[in-house]
Amino acid sequence: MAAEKASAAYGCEGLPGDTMTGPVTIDIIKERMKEFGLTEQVHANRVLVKTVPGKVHDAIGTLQTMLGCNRLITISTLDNGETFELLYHVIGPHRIIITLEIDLPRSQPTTPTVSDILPPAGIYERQIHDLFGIIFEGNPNLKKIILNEDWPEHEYPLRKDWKPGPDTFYGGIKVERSEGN
Amino acid sequence: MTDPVFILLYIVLFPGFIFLFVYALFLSFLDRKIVARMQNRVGPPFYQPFADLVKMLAKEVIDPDGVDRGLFDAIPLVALAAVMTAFLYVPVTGYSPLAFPGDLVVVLYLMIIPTFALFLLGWLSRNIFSAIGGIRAATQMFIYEVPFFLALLAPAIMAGTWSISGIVVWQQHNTWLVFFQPIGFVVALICLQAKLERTPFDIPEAETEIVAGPLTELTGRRLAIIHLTTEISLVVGSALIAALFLGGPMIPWTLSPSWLNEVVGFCVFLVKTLAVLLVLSSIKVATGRIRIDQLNDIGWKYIASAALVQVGMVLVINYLWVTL
Amino acid sequence: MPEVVIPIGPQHPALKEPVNFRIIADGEKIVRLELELSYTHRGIEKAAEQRNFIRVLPLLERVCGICSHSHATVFAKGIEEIMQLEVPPRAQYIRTIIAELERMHSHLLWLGVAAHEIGFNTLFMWTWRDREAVQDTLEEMSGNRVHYNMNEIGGVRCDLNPAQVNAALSRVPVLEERIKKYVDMVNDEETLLLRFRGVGRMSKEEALKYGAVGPTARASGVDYDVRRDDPYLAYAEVPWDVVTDTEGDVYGRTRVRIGELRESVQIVRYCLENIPAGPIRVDAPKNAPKGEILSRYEAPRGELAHYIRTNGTDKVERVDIRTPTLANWTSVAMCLVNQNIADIPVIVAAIDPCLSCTSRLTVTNRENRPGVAVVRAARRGSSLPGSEDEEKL
Amino acid sequence: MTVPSAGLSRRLVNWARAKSPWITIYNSGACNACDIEIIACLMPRFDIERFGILVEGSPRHADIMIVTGNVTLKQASRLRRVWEQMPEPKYVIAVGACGASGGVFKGLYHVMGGVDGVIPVDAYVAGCPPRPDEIISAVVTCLNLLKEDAAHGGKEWRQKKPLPRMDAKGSPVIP
Repeated sequence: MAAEKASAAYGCEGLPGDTMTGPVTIDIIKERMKEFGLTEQVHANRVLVKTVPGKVHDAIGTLQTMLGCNRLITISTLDNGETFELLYHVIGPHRIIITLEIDLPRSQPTTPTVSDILPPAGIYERQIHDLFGIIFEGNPNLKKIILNEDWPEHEYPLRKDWKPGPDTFYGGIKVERSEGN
Repeated sequence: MTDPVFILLYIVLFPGFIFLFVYALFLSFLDRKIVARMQNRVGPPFYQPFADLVKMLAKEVIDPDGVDRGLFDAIPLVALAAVMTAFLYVPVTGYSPLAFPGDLVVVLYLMIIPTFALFLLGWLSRNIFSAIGGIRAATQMFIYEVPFFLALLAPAIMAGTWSISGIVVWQQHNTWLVFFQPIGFVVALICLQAKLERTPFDIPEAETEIVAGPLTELTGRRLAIIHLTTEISLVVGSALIAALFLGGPMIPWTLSPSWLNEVVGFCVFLVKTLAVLLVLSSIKVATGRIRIDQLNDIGWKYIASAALVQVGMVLVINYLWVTL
Repeated sequence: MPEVVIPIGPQHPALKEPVNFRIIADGEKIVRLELELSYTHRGIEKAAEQRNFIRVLPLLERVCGICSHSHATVFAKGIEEIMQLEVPPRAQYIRTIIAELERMHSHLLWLGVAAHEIGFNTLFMWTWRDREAVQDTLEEMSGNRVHYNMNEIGGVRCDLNPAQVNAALSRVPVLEERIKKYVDMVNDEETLLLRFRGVGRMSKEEALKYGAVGPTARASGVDYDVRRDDPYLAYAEVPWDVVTDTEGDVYGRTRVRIGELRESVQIVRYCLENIPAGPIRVDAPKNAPKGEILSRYEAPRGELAHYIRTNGTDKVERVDIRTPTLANWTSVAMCLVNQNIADIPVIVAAIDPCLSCTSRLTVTNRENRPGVAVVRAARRGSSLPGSEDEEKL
Repeated sequence: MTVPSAGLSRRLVNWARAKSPWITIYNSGACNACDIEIIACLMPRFDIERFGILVEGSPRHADIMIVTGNVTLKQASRLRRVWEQMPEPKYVIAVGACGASGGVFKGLYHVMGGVDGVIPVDAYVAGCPPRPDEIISAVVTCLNLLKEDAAHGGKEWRQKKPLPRMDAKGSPVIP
């Protein structure tokens, strides 16, 4: 592993030989990420790692330092009935997508934030909180952003069991004449 | 020449308000048409500025609450009056009968009032965009006023008189002043473009940054009068530069019937102001808007120093002229 | 001058789409910025779960008007991969042609709007006039100027007859010559350089750290393009190369986009000349097998990612759309600090925000020292004053 | 409404209003396809300045407001406020299928549907997105409406009478 480049957390240079057969290959990734959970190759250039919410933060830390991943593509979220599924897709110059998958119980959907080491994650976490109600501890600015100001609290539209209530008022216009400024 | 009826007719009818009003609308149409044709668009019909003016006059007037209505109405009118009186001293046919030694300085000061009007309007309408627009109008004025004065005072120094008609008469005996003072001519054109807030310098009402600058809250007749003031100051500015640098309405040879002189002089005046307008419009098409701090650097570093160099050269030429 | 809060609200001439900036400025310098988007959030993902594969494509195309083909193609490509469908090569070539034509009309549109932001209306008029040639080609091929509706699960809806191919080929040289004119116009037009050079500069490390994508990142030297790294459609066979730049400021982004314009013209010319014969569609089964895919696509503004999960029915269980503009918002908020108010429209236009794509929102409080501020502010953002009182516009 | 009553000046004002309609564009949650089609109208190919139409930044200067897109919940109050800021002889054109009824986004949880739910609309343009020349013809129909309104003194004559109530059998109840 000495050959593994231990580059700085951010801004690692393009790896020599950017094709997939560069020094960082799928089995190196699999072997490195074994400690975080079950890893399997789901696609030609995608590795799926099932982990536990607690380990996500240092899993991403390892990815950034050891495996030279410097970009978070997105955080996808799924509602499969009794659990929420969060997938962190991370990629680097080695062009292999590493997906960290965690399951959160529906009753208590909280997970530590990763926005301190991956700044763009702050955006995705706020969006997921708004639409799914998953709470990210440590996210500095976790307040309502997507839906409009007078959208009722604790109404999370993208959950499977959410139906727009007929009587609740979701904002928009009450037809009273608001004074022109 | 000084009987009151003729003076009255001079002020009201011909080279006075009616002609100025029509010529301002025509020049505004020509400006928009030139710009459109250069961007190979078709451009508005000839009556467009008149239609805009009448439509704006008939629009509802909205006063933002907490704004002094009287002042909001008065400022555009004061600006319009100032610019219209400035035109009376600019010679249109031959020399203007109202000329007196020193009317060049009067015209220059009357031309500043519209910029003050913009600043006050921006400050009065309690909208953040117009406040910023007003401040920008004021800062821009300090940048281009000094070079503008210097560039326009150099011809007076050379001609030895402070009246515009006197300079025009002097130019009739000698050649046009533009050959003596090319730098002054260029500086005057640039500063006029800045005074009229046209594209390279339309920082106060930068349409994409601060909505419409000081004019954001104006509606109805106030907006109409401010637009009319801008168009008229375009006419007055280009007529001033035509008179001071391009020889004004004078023609070198004198024709037999005396009234023919006036008519040909008037046509020469039209041609020269249109030439100046063509230059201003092509500047407007060819450039984008620069920032207020960039204008500050360019204004003081290049334009002001160019004007100083020009005045220096004029003094040297005067000294040589007198001694030879 | 005391700190002034300037709301550049949803209705503003500079912004072609509704975004709300609350700029805290000191004189003309920006100190802090609060950005609020998602005025165009419509809840498309919820609706996509109730529509079968035939009806979901028109909905996904209307996520954004300028990159409509991108959303449809990335979704169709993902579903085809889950179904293991073998899309005929002719369909792939037609999709590539439409994709590159869309990139051309999007970049030309951007070049015009960026020039309009600094008041240079002549370039605005000229670029949009030449964009009409691209629009005519698209209209001939697909019947509509903006939403082309070319995609279908398993191939393309309508074929290209030789007349359309020749008409398109005849317009390519005209476009090439016009693009050359824009290159030297951007390089030596004085006021354009004054307003673009050195504005909103972003180094390569910052671009990587803030997750910038597309031309914004490539202008800072990040060599990252999904068409080459994860080739899809017909990009593997077409000879083209990624355009990068080291400037990192608005001027660099302009040069990258014009370079990409030139590349797109070459790709379209190559695809049109040797488009393979054969069928344009293979009929897809009604239901997709259970599976999930992260389908990625290089939209005109950057990398677009759809995470699709199917559950064996004819409807998709979940489609998670991450649009390129959403990834660029952090970097634009960072670039804006310490700039002039007059530069806001230029910097925001530099990432070519497509707000209808970004039905997400981000409030990024930045202290006036951009570098460290991001991390520190991220930790104690909520305690900053002014972010609580979401007073109405 | 400061429309003078005398014959000649009223005709002059109507002529001026028809000859110089200034528009302002408001995107109330659209997919911005309609927006780029409206801006395409400004361009050399469709050039609307030959009709005297100018695009104005501030709603205070505009006569016709062109609203694109369905009204999302967040945009509704802002759309209403911008509409109220416009000086009096004002008209609204709702562009595209979204403007008319919410289009493909009708029924989504964050969407309020067509523009007429929030502000009174005078002209609709069909199409998704409508072609630039269709948008120009919409502005021209708006000008014809303006002329007829001037003739009838204001917009009241055009307000549609409410539909008669239907009784159980479905025949209208005549009050």
